[in-house]
Amino acid sequence: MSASTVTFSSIDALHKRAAKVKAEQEKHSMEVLVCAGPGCIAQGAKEIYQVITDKLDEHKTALKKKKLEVGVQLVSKCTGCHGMCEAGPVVTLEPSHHFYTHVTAKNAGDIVEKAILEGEIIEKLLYHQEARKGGNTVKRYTDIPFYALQNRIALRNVGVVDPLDLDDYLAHDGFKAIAKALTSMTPEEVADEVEKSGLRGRGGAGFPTGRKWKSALRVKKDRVWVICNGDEGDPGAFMDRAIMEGDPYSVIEGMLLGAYALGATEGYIYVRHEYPLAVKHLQLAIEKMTAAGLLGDKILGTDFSFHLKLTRGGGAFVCGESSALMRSIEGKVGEPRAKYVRSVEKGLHDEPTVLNNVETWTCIPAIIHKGASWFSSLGSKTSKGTKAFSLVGKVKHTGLVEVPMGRTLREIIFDIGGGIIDDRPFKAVQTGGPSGGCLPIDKLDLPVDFDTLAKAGAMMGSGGMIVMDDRTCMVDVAKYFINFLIGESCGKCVPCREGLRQVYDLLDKITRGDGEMDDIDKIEALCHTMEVASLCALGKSAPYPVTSTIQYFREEYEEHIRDHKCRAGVCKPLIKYHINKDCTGCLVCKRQCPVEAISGEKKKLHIIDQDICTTCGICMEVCNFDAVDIISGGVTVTQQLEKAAK
Amino acid sequence: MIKAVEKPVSHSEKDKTVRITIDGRSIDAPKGMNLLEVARSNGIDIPSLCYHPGLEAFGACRLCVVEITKPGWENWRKLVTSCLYPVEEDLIVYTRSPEVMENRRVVLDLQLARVPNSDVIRQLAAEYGIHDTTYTKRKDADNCILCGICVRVCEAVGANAISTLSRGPDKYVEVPDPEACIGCLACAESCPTDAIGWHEENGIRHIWHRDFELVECETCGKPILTQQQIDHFVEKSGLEERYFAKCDSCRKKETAVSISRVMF
Amino acid sequence: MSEQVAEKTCTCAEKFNGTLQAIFDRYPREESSLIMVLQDVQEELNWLPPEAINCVAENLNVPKAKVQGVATFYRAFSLEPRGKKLVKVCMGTACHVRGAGMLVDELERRLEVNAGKGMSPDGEFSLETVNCVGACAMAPAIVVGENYYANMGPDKLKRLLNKERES
Amino acid sequence: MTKRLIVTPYRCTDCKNCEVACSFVHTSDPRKPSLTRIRAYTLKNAVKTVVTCLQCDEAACVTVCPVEALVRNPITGAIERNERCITCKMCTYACPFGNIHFDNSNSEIVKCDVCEGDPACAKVCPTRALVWADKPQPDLAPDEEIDIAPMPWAMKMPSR
Repeated sequence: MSASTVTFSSIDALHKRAAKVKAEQEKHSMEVLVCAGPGCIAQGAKEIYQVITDKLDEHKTALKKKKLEVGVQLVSKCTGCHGMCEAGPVVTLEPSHHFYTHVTAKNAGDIVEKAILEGEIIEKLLYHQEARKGGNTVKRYTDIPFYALQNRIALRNVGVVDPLDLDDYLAHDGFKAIAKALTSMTPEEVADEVEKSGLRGRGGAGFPTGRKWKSALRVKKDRVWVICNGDEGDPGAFMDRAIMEGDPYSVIEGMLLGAYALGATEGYIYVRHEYPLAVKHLQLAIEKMTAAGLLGDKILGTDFSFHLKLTRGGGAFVCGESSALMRSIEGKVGEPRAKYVRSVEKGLHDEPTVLNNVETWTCIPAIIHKGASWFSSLGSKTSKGTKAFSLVGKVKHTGLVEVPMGRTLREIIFDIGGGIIDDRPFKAVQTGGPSGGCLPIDKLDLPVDFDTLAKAGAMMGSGGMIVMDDRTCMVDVAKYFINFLIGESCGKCVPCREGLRQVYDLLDKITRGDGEMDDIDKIEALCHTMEVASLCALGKSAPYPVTSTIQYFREEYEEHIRDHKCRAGVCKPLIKYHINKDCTGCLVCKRQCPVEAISGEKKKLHIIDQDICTTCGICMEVCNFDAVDIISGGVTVTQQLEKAAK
Repeated sequence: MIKAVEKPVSHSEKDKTVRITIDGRSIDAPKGMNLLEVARSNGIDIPSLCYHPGLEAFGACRLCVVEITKPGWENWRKLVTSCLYPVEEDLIVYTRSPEVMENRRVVLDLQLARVPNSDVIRQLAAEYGIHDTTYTKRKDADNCILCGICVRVCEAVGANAISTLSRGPDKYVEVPDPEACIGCLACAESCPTDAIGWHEENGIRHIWHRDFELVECETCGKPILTQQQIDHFVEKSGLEERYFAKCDSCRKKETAVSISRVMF
Repeated sequence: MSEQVAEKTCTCAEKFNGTLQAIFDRYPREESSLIMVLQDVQEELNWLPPEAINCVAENLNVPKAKVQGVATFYRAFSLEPRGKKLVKVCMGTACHVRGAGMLVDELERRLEVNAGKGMSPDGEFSLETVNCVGACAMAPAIVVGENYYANMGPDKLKRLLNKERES
Repeated sequence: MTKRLIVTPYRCTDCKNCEVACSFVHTSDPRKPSLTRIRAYTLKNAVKTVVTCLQCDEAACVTVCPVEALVRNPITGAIERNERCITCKMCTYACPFGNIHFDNSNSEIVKCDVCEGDPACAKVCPTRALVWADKPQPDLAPDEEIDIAPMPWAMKMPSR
């Protein structure tokens, strides 16, 4: 579909265009959606798109004969959200919801010639329920539990609309909310509606969005800024990335509504530079909207003006913290400020500023369009609506999951996510990124919303959900997060800068087997000071991964210290690799060993020289016969885990 | 032009004082003034290492953290940074509660691990009962506690030569562009832990990897300041260069001479 | 005063054949453009040489010390030359639990370079660890240039590097 | 402000009592006359006089201070250095009369603050060459028109 070059001089003109585009699209009896996520692109999605377009052209007459009007779109559907990146490139047929995986340039033609023209189902390209084991095939993606159990609001357009095509967005009810606000709502009414919806900020702390807006309205000001926080830095979270890449117009429409409600004329979108595609799509969206009269002066012929700029982040996790983000937009080092004077009073350039994250902004158009009561009918008592999570780690179906608040962890991980890879035992789920905590198995029935997670010592955060199995060492996980935070701490305040360094030292000591029992107390005391006395949210929440693992997995810490044992076989100084009797003498490990620590001859048991071995684990990785064991604390970890798993 | 008068305060603003309680004492303070200043001007000591009254509050050292609550919320207590916290009506403040003292101890312990050789920090830590750090001492430790005072002072002077580089535990203070330094020593003199080394010898001042030749007083020949300082001050103040030709003692004597000339 | 400085002709831009001038023209010459400008300069030159940093400082009228502070604070900037291709190993949590650490060790060994420092002896590669490229579903992931490699293992690295060397 | 330090040079005997008193009050170490805010001189022509800060109306020191550390005390009329000072020493160079000094040993700016409205120098002056008085008193000066003396600083004697 060609890009819109029309400039809408009035709201009527916008409605007319939307109706026209919709009518045109409805003529299509079929849509072919080719995934354009980085995974699929890397595996040749663009080529496939070309093949399908060419094939459709080639069979023009045949299609006409069958009265088939086919549209093709390259959509950012996958971006991890289907969790099918490994099954990519992915092609979806609409409206039949037929879903083909592992498409190649060679068999892409089949989709046109067989699936479209003949109406056949291409069996060999179907999705396998148990992806890695063969198992049942599924024809429609809507039948995959991963999708069937979801309720998508923030992700409503991701993978559905063409992120580069303004017309396509229009055809999917795009800009209806802003048109409604501009024609029939006062700014206060927009803010009221958002407040009534019960929407809470999706960025982490869950502050009620409507209340934030209302307090900004009460501040006397000459100018107010509206900012979208797209600096999604939590490792393991990519909801915002998917939205910015797949549905940039919704984000901007949300900001338009916010600007209208707050009387803002200028705004920023701050995007991580690690997301080049998101930057590109948002930039294009801004350009197209400006050309169409949806951004800039006198939007849609009304007196409402709003100018939007995009800034790329410089690669600092701490800039996800709002005050640091604002410093970064000002071109400064991203050091946070204390928030005793709220940013709605003194934010960007010391002027009143309303900042919300990508997911929050995306929800706004839906709320205005469908009404606050529709939104608040979903979710739990204190947390309304839905929340997108990125379900990753050792779970079968990884990807983006959006469910109403209040669903349990079990539903998300086992019903939607399909459980743990290889059906291993579940050990913990880490929510809320580096600021969150690890929850053990007995918290699985916890309903997920802002308050229950916080009570359990974890955190909603931006919505990362990392599933861990029995082969994950919790001390190592704590160490990983502290290490991450050391790299990301801005270094301004003492508890965070010095405290993290010391906590890491202590954790490292424990994972080396040199720990002492009172190190755990030392860590806890340090964590307490960091939590209460750090300057910003990063420092205050930095100890959660440690405190939660100590709270729920204390015995694992003690094992490391007392028995010099890592029960998951992860902590390198505490483990040894050993080749057992199952060795067939195939020489694969010997060849792969980077330090030549393995000796042995063909068809003879190989031996690892422990003095040379660097415990890199490659031998275990490459062994096809499960003949490499990990030994820790005098116990064969691998066997013990298998036993426990059974 | 004249700054030396009290900042104009309108009557309505003047009335905006708030009554707060610090450690059980009832205190009237101008609304919006920071808690640290209110406490200190009332003789209540709150330790701090990064606060400087002439500079924008920074909030990095975390020593000035105090506990606050409000009447009727007694179960709710929160640690806040007193150098940044604007006072408000009815605030109840504890500057030496167990939580505050514990926090100060841990923070000083951490500082001591960072700068084990600093006398200032050793002394301060000793006041809180810490004579040796419980944590791992930093290797090759200098005395810098990253309080940021030097950076802010240099900014106030207008030279903007000092900056913190890198981030997290690797953060350090540096003059990345020695050319910008005017050698005024304000940073070194404001440093609470004397971490910025400098020395003067034979009319040469050495600071931040750079030698500055000192301009001598045209009357007595005493080295007074650097040419870079003169250039900077001339540009900033609009004063003529001749202002800087003599040392203050010689100028004072000159004043005496002119007085005598006028009078006799 | 600020206008005066802005009008000053840039003496350092010549070294870069006017490429930096084009970048400065894209943004308002003020402090808030700093990070964007540095990013564009780095894109142009592959790293931030000291002369370029001075040039940016002069043209945006920001003290050099501040530009240095910003350039060293943000991870996106490299103050030393980098190899032709940048190998980014995702260290996101999902990748970590699926063994990204092993990949870094192995890459450091194979490329003879430390992560985040310098480049391989042949000047082909620089190695960097990044915090989540948002490809968690493909964990552990490696990005070389613009190519994403999913489900990596230490044993697959040799082939990957050979492929990247050739292309 | 009503009072000011009034210097009547011809009465000065260069006895240095004022210097001692000043350093005693401010440093409790009278052995450091170089750091006194006030100095007595015997000039080449045997004229004796004291020089101390004039608390100028439009004071150069105040103008150049980057952090508003020099502020006039509304009660005493003196320009006082407060704790905002960052020791950049701009004021010491800016004062045309050489009346602000830097104390190296304590790293601080030294300046006359009229002892919070009770200047010790005036109290100890045996010849009334220094007086802390309401206004120029006719019997003190041969030419009582001190205000019209052809010296810029004299004309800018504090008036508030």
